[in-house]
Amino acid sequence: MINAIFIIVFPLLFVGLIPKVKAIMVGRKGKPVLQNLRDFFKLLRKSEIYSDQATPISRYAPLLALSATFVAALFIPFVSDKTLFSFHGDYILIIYLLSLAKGVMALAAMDSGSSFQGMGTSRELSFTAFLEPAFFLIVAAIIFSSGAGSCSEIFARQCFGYFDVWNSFAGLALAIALFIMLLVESSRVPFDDPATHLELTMIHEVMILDFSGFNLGIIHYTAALKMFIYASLVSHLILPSTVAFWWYLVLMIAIYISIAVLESLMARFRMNRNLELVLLPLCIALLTLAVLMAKFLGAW
Amino acid sequence: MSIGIIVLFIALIPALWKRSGYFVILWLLGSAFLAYEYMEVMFSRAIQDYILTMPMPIGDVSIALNKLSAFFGVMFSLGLPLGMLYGHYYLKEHQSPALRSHLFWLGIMGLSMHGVLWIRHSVVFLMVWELMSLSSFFCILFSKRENMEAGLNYLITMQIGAAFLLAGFGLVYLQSGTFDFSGFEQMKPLPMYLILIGFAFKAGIFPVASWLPQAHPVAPSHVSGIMSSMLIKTGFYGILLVLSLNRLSLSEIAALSFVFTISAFWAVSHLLNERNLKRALAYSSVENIAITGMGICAGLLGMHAHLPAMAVFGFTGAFLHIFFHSIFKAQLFYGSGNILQATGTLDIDEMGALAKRMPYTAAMFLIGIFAISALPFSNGFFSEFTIYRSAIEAFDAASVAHILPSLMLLGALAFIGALAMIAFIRIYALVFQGAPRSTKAEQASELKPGNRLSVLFLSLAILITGIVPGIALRFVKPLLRWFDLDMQIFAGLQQQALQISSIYLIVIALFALFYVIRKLCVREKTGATWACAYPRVSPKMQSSSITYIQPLAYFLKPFMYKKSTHVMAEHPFPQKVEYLEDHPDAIWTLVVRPVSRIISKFLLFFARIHNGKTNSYIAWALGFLVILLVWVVGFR
Amino acid sequence: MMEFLVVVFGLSLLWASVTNMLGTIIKILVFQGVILFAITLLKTTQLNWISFSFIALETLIFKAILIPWFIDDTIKHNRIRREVEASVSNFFSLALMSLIFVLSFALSASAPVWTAEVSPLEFGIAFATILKGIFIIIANKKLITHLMGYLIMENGIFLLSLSAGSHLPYIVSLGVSLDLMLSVLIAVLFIKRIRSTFDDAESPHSLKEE
Amino acid sequence: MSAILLFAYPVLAILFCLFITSRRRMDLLIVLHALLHSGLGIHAFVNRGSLLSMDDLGLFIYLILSVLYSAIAFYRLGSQDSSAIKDYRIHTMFLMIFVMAMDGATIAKDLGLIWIFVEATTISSAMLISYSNRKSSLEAAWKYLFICSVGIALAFAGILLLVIAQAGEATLLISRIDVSKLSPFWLKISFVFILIGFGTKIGLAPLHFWLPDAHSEAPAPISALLSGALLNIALIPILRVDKLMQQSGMAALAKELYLLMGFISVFIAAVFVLKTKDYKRLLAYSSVENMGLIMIAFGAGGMAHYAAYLHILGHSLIKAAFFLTAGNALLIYQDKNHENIRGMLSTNKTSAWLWLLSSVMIIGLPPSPLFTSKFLIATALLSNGSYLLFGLLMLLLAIISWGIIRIGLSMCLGESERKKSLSMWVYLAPAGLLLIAAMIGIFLPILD
Repeated sequence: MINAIFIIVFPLLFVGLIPKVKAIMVGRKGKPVLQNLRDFFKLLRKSEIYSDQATPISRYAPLLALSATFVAALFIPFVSDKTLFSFHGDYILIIYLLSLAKGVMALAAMDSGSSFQGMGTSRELSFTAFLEPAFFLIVAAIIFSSGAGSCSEIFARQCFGYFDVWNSFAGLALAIALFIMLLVESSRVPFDDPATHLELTMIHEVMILDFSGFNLGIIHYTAALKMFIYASLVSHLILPSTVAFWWYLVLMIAIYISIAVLESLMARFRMNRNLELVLLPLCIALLTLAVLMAKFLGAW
Repeated sequence: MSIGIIVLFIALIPALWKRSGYFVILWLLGSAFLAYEYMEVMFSRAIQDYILTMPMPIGDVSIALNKLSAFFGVMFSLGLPLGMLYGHYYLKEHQSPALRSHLFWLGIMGLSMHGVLWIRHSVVFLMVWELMSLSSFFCILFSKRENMEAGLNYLITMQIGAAFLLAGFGLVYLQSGTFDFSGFEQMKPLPMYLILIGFAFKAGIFPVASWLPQAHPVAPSHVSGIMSSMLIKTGFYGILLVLSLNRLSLSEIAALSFVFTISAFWAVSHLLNERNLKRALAYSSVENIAITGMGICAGLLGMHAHLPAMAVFGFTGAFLHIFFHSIFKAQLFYGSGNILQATGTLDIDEMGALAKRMPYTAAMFLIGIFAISALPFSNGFFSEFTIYRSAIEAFDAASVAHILPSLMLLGALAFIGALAMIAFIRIYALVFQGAPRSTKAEQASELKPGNRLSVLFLSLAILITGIVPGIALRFVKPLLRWFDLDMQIFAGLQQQALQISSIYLIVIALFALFYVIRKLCVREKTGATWACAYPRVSPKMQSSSITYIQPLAYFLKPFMYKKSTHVMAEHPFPQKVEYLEDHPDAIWTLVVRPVSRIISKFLLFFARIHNGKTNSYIAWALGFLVILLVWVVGFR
Repeated sequence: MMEFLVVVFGLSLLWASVTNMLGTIIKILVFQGVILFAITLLKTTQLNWISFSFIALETLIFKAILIPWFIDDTIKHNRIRREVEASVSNFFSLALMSLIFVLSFALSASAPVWTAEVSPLEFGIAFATILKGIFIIIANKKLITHLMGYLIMENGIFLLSLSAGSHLPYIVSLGVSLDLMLSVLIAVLFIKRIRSTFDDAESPHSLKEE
Repeated sequence: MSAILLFAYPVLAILFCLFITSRRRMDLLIVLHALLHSGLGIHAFVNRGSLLSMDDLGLFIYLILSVLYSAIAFYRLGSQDSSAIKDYRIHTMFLMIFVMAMDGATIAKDLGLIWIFVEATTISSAMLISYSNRKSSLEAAWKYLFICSVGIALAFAGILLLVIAQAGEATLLISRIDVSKLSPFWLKISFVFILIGFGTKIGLAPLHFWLPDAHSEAPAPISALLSGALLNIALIPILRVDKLMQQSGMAALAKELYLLMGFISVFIAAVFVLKTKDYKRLLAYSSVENMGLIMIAFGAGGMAHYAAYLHILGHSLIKAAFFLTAGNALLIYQDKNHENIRGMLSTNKTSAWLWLLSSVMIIGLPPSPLFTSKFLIATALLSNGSYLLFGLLMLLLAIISWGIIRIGLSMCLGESERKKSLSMWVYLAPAGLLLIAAMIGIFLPILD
């Protein structure tokens, strides 16, 4: 139950950290951490405006996306390992719930019929084409090495003991892969710059260009929640299983800070370079699987 | 059995008097009887057997039902009447002189599809099999000249497929001594491969599936709906029949899964680039058959590696996917039939904003899209969920030889699932959303309720079996017992189905909650689409079918056979600058057509011998006489 | 005496392959008819002479007199040019004739057993005549020469039937000769109708796969 | 007694024909002859062997002939004919002579007699072919007569060689030839000559050149009779001599020759099905192909023996129906080139559907018996272990079916505003034949 409360409050809070750290890196004061929360509640009260070509999809898609992501989040271990639901093979449901959210958002974006949304959606979807299999293979690699069943067992800390060198190697590699997926999914710098205002270069932002008011707030919260999910998966992979829960909080903050540092140091890549890089998590997962397979055969 | 079949035969009479209404009613009645019969065989009593004696070389023909054919039988007896119902309304729009013959052949096609399931004797089976191809050929034709080319290709491909089957059955007869299907037990590899290839022709698997994307777009919608949801399954029924009676070695299973993977990739890459709505759906049929095949391979791997869990999940996933695919594919085809009637075109680039003009069809098409891209809430999701589970179960297998193919299956399935989702989101977005791209799309209007009836039934079926997959599982249960698989694991799966349904309920509850909140505290305004610094968004500015897929195509290009013609601007005032890109079916343009051209050129080389001069004819006779004499006297 | 007649019959074949005038071929046909009449007479001494005498008489009338006269009349009537435009030179047809002789005698020599009736010489010559008849048809384009080649083949077959079927059932031999004559009559009848529709003497070759 | 009746009626009818002037009455004569013919056939079938002293093979071919002849007779009632009464009279007389000759060939036991009757059929059918005395039909008739006479002469040489082969008391009555004394060498040569001779009459490959011209120039009912019945008649002597070859232990050689000629004719048919523009020639080439298939069936032996007889039955019925429908098409369009015929479905729906159905049944799709025979031939080929031949056969059959269906479809589909209806008989005859063929295809009869 603690997880449920945890995911309602903290995502927007943690997202607020990034602009703050970027500003400090540059020597500016930056907007307050709680600003995102305030914007969220302000947006909920505002009225909405829709294009005359829009169909009901664009009105209800963000709601469905949020509920799907929220239910997916309930499966994932955040602070405590005991998740609200968990059954054998629930990671498939999680992945598909996330892709349902993304799919519905893509449809909603195409509703207004402006060319920006079309461009943004096609780029976003071409990313998912490589991320979904990557997620599956990452989960497969973990199962192959530790043999756990449901999602909470997989990502729960006790899977990776540091004393076994192979498990730790696999854990680290997959953590990096998941981190890259985090950057892509939440459209952070190397792949997409959230702060840009030139529609031609946006990917995720342009999809939500046409939303306003209540729906815009919902979308912001969903994006933050998704980022929060990936971050917690990464942290669970890195942390050894016997550590107390506050280490988990420290690591989460460290991840968000590292994203901010990364953003301020690197510029974004060219559009088709992005596509090549999106293959990275897929390759890492395959590499780890190959290594584990070789170990299984007793090569080392 | 007899009542159902007799009623269906009687249904042919109104067909000959152009009474399509009575035709549909009789078909409903007949199918109900047959469904009862199939259900009975599925759930309770043993196989019920008739013997039909035929003259000497053919011997006695046994007509019987086993659990597998009963499963397909139930599917046909549910799907066919719906198809006929849709056809009835569809044909009311298309007043064509060939109505009487079309209904007649439609009836024959349905009957032969049921017949294929009953007969257990290879000669008579092949006879009904070819009758099915013949009747579907005439249905596709629908006495229209433009369908001639596709229809002809379809018939000849089926003829070649039947030749493979012929060879396979002949060899089995020689090996086992009887034409009966009981001879299928331990087939030698060669006949088994031939029979599998023969069935692959009809099932639409990669190297031999190029007839499918040609035949479906031209066929009338109800025929293409029936064909791609049920006729293809007869091919798969044959494959399953052979696989269930024989033990495959590991390398054979690996090869089979490789073929299915290639078939899926080929289909998806074409699906992404397709502009014709029905051809896209045809490619997606090939892809879904490939996914079912992957499920079967996973099941077989499980059996081979003695992993009961993997086997149970694999086969359940495959059977579920067959059943669900026939539901949502038929729904999508009838939906596209409605679109064709409303707009008069199937080209995606000429459509747009149909959701505003055809709200019902748009909603139902959305449900179909959910199902085919296996998103939650749809039945497609649960079958792929089970197949994923079986692929991952392989990890605690003993030897790597089992893990590698299942890994390949897992990766391929994930990749294809993602691409399929993208393709169908693209199709939905281009067809239903944005601004109308052509006058046809502009004047489109919703059809009479009759046309939407069967689409509505199928959409409800998708949602029900999607949200509560337990129903379908109970339906598949006897089939698994027939494959003698472990039932506790199956019970575990049923348990998980309940859990998934409960999670769906939670998501729906949340959605309802947010919906209510939004209803209360949000005021809505509508205005023009936001255009960044230009006056008005014109339909031309929307992303077309090619630009939508351009970033992804960057990766698929090397695998795709592209034929592009472009006219460059030579001098400063160019008249015409044009770039046309087309992705024709690689197998058809690079393999089948050149080979047939070479064969006909070789044959026509001999056409000169008929030169009209009598003495050259006599010269041939004399030459042949001398050759034979020398051969007979000299060498014998 | 029989062997002498058969050898002369063979010679007439050689003569046929040398000439390139229609008239001489008709003379050869008459000559062969007379020889066949003589051979049949010789054969009748062994068996009941009524049946064979009837056949001898019929050969004389048809083969020696009626048919050659008929062909001669057609040639004169239709003003066909006299030469035989063979598509192969005389030398080549002579060489081929000798090859045919070699082939037929090789065939008759390789036969393991010989019944009393058939002598290798008769069989060889008869077989050579058949092949020569067919070869004449092949070599020439004109309609009339086709017919003559056919007649020479008929003579060869008749010679074979004489040597082989000396005790052939009576009806069959009668039927055979009747049939041959009937077919030749119909053929000549046809030529008259064809002559009226086609102007040239060429055998028609319009029916071909263009 | 009934043999005399069988021959007496036509002779009387011919004499009577000389005095009739109306076309209708001549047709009635033909119909009567056909009814008598089939009546005797059924009578002979009922009490086997007592009447007409025919053995099973002869009776089988006789029954096919009677079915076809009655169909032709009814068909002629419907077809309007514009030629002079004198030509029509000759045509009817020769038709009766033609059928009489064919009956003789089925009844005769003596090889010599069979040879005479086959020769008579050639002569009478030559006159029938040149009935419409256009330039091309005259030429076709001449070629037919000439090539077949050469063939028949060779066949007679074969018969003579058969006599030479029997050392002692030589007889041509098949049943009484004692096989022990036959010298193998002469038997082989005589078999080659007989195969070549009667092969020309059947239209097997290297000797088939007369068949397309003759069958496409002859009027529809005649070409139906030629294709349906005459080709089987020419098959009888070969089958009788084949029995001899089997008894004298040279069955393997005979089978090889059948396979050779069968495959060449299927190959040639495949070549010209792609090439020809005229749809009647297309049907003639499909006859060459089916005769080739029958020879392959005899060559494959074993189970294919039953398939061969089934194929003969199926092919004659369907091919006759096909030619009659081609006649209908010719009546409607007066044009033989299939490229400028379109939209027969809208012009004359019944004959279009007859055309499509017969083209589908001739390539051996289920309702037709040819499907089962194709299956059994394939299994027999496989049992002989000749996989390559099987593959080649399937490829050629696919090409031929592609050619036939392509032309069949291109004639029927498309729209054309002309509407033309023909008399009822013209549909009844082919429809009846197709119905019988479909019945046979479904309830496969017991053939010996």
